[in-house]
Amino acid sequence: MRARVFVTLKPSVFDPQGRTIAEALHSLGYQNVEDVRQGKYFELDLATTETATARALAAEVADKVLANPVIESYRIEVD
Amino acid sequence: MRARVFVTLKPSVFDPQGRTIAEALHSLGYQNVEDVRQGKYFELDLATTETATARALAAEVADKVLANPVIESYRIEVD
Amino acid sequence: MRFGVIVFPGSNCDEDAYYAAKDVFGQEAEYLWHKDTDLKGADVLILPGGFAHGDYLRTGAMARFSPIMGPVRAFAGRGGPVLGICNGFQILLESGLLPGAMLRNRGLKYRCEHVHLRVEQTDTPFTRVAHAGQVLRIPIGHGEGNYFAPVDTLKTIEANRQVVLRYTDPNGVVSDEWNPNGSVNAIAAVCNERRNVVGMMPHPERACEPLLGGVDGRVIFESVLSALTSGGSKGPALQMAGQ
Amino acid sequence: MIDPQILERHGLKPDEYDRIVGFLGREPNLTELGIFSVMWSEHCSYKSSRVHLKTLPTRGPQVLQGPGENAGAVDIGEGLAAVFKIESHNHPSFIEPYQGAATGVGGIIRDIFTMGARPIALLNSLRFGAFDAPGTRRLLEGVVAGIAGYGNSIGIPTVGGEIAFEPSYAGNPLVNVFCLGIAWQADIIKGVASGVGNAVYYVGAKTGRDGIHGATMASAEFDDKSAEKRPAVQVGDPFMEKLLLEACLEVMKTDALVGIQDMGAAGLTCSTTEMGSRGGAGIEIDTALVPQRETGMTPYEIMLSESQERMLLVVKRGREAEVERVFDKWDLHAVHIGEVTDNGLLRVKHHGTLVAEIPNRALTDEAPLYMRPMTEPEYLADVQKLDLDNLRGPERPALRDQNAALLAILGSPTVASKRWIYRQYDHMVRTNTINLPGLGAGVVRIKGTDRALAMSVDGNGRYCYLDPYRGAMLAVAEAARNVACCGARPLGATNCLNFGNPERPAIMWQFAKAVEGIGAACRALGVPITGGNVSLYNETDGKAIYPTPTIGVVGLLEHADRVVSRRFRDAGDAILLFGEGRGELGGSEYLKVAHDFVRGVPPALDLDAERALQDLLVRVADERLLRSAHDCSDGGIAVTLAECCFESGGIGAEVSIDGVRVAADARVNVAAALYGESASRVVVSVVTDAVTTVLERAAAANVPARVIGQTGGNRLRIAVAGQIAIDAAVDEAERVWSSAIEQAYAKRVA
Ligand SMILES: Nc1ncnc2c1ncn2[C@@H]1O[C@H](COP(=O)(O)OP(=O)(O)O)[C@@H](O)[C@H]1O
Ligand SMILES: [Mg+2]
Repeated sequence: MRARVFVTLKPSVFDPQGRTIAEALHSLGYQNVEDVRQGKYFELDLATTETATARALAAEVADKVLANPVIESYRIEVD
Repeated sequence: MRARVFVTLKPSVFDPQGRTIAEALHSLGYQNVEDVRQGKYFELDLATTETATARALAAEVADKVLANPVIESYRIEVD
Repeated sequence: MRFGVIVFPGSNCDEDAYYAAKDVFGQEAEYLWHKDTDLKGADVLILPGGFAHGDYLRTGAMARFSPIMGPVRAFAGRGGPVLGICNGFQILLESGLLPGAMLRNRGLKYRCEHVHLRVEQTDTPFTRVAHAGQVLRIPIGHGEGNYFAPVDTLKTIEANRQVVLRYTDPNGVVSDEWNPNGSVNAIAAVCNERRNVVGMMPHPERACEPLLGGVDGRVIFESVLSALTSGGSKGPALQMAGQ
Repeated sequence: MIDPQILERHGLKPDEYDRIVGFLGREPNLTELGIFSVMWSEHCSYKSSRVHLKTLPTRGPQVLQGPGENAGAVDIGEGLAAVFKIESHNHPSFIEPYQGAATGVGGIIRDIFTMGARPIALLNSLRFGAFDAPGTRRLLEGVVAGIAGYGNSIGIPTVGGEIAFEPSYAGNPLVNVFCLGIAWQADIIKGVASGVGNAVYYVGAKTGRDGIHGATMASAEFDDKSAEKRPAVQVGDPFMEKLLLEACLEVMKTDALVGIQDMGAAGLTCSTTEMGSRGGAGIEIDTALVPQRETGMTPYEIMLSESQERMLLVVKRGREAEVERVFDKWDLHAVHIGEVTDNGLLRVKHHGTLVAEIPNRALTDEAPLYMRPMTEPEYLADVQKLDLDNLRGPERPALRDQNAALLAILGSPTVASKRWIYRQYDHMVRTNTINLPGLGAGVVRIKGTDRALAMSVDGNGRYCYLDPYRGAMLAVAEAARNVACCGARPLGATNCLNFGNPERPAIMWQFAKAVEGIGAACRALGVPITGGNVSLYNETDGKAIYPTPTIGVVGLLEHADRVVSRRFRDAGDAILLFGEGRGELGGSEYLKVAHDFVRGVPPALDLDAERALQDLLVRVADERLLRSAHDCSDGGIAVTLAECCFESGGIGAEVSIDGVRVAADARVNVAAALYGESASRVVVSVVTDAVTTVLERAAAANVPARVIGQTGGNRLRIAVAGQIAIDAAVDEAERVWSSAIEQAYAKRVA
């Protein structure tokens, strides 16, 4: 089973990468891209066929290793 | 309107970060996480209300800037 | 001879390349601001190391859009010698002036240290006074120097002899242990098909004076000086330079 | 409206509040209270430490700028100045190791280029809990990556540093970062605001709600509840800072600036009041004009935000366009947010409405000052007792043999090679580094001259725990000695004082003693203090760290090519010892490794002898008489000799040293001779032809010196009082030393 974990900076945390990318896009003429925030994306292959187990495992791993709870939050999708 | 762009390394490209995380998880006892691949995740705020326009714009930006076609592929979601 | 050193926002080895050209080798040198489009009569272009645009997004990803890159492309197209060092190499890859791409070092950490490099090709303007098989000791300093190319591309560049330097042990033998970043085929430097554009991860400008602990980087600069002087008129003559 | 709870949240005491009311002649509003709270926090006001700091020597013919500015400066000849300072980022690094350390580096770099200097070198001094304790690795990896991430990106080499591990730092790691820059003396620019009507400009990153109350946090102990109080972490943006650095240095060339200051702790508040106060002027700004990253920010938040990578400039009237043009070139936008006034007030408006009005001097010169009570800590008498005849067992049995003991010390994380760390730092960018990290003090040449600067940061928490006065003196001596070992004459010092809660008399005593010790050593060694930083409240759950003053010393080499490093150069050279060993084991690495305790008194220090030694080193290096020099510190002469052999291509040594008698047990005596940490000792190697001259120079300088052996072979053999005590293969010893840290971290973790 595959779980996808999206890790993003908490909204209150400044994202210099996103800002720099947005500015670069503006200077390339993409004024319509108003803002960019950058995060991390993980695909986990899990040895389980249960959605609930997969979700719980992904959450545990995200808590422990994938996300830094001080500045980041995460979201999980399982298919 | 918001578009989300997921950039991942192509399957043929070795992913040192994903591999390291997988190894770390194994050493922490998470044998059930068989494999990890790491990618990037972007949230774009777009000055448009049309899904199709948003998608096209995000695709253009991803093609041109957000992903390097030599090693990466991308996927777009618009809500 | 006039060196043009391109300065992107976030370049940080621009002064080092300029100093090597001007003070160590006594050549003329000019900084070329990334927003300009005038190469100020440069005979050779250096894209220096650093973190252009902070290396945010991907190394070199945004620098390739700088206005100066149009003239750089044209210069390269005329056969002018272009050297990308470290971040400059990454920019050349992102711009498509060189084949392949960079991944993070397989150890995931930035590494700054001296490495050993074997000269593979001496028919580029930046290696023409080196000997094939010569082992150079030059520092690296990068977090993303893990060179990658898709299988077909790799075949092509090997077949075309586009690999200019490889990481080796002190005796010039390739081995995984002496590959600092996991680069495929231990590739440390490549050139384009025409051989006038070279990208290298190691920093030759950091190894040009005995006081800095080594002078093996001089051969890179001496090569291009030799290429340009013996070639007489620039461009095409350069292609014939070397063996 | 201001109730006791609000006061407490602002870290203000009731009597301090009364003083505020006294200064204003009325109750403050919340914005004003916030401004007072950050300016009167320990971090900004130095209210507990200032009375002691005033006793430090700060003058000397070489001193161009002493404490009080953004950084100190010393004369290095040819019209040039070395501008340098050290700063702590302990608390932020504990909360978020990567960003905490990164923003620490960003902050100290701003302090340097603010003075008009081009930053050219970084150092760091780190302390963590026990190496193998849970949690140490995460902190260490994060901190090192953060320092690397910021320094590498901005392109300033990290040329050295130090790191130690002790359980006392487990809940409170120390991250002290040092930066040095070069400026033309004539171009040094200060953080002053003057000239009524001159424009006040804001430039750099936009202001967000980051680190609001960061300065007050840095002055409060951690406890269980502080997890909730933790403010939004500041994220460093080295790319923005690189642009700021280049743009500011370019603007400074125009002479359109009156003054400039970075926004560090207490952000806009601190920079406006300090600049106004130094210039004897006032500043008036409108917070609505400040570029903001978030919506709905109040003047309170804008004034207290600690968003990184921001600068405040005072621009000469009529020169505004010139300044704006330079910033535009770098894609930065300088924003005119206010004016200099002559009323000595900090006046803050928001959309034109006055929201705060405070006399500058109430926030700076007249901030509270405390002579806090001090008492000698109770633990001292006990821990200073060290009975070498009854060493508390069980001694680790493997160490009964001196070879094994040496290898164990070489593999201890405090002594082992730090390559795994400094390899992550770009230490060569700018092509000036002529003594790479790991070879002694960091040395960078100054292009365009023959000169070079050597710099070292040192501190020893164990020594200071056992005797803060002597421990602090030893730290100054070691830093200056490391610099002198490269052949550089020590010129000036900066200090970072990391201590626990000053409201506790025992901590305050440690603090005062350490400052006394620093003062005594700096005076005797001719290295005035030009600046520094105090970090108090380094405690977790009421347990303080070891008192840890960190000293950075900067020295000048007149001829860069005469630089000396620690490595032996050739077989057949004579090995000399300057100074004498007395078998002092108090607080030593040996006791820690072999017996796992920290006891006794630190080694004695004769400051005159130390000065003579350093003068001698500089002289003989300048005469090109030295092939290598390395001081004896952690692990004593045995470790020093081993380190001289390492990374030298495998050159060994055959050495004979005197015995000492400190205990009844002969084995303890041998250990004391080998691993005792007596101060003021340096091992040098010289070509045999030069031995007589070097001994003559030493005699003339009154420095005990003698030949103790010779380089050669591939083994390190040390005889003590005629008996072979150590006989180890250099390559094996080097493997232990060079791989100890690397191996522990070999298994990769995300
Ligand atoms: N945190 C660090 N960052 C960079 N270099 C370091 C660090 N820790 C130690 N080093 C380097 O390792 C070498 C040995 O450090 P140390 O044992 O403190 O030396 P010494 O005993 O001579 O003061 C020095 O050259 C120092 O610069
Ligand atoms: Mg030390």
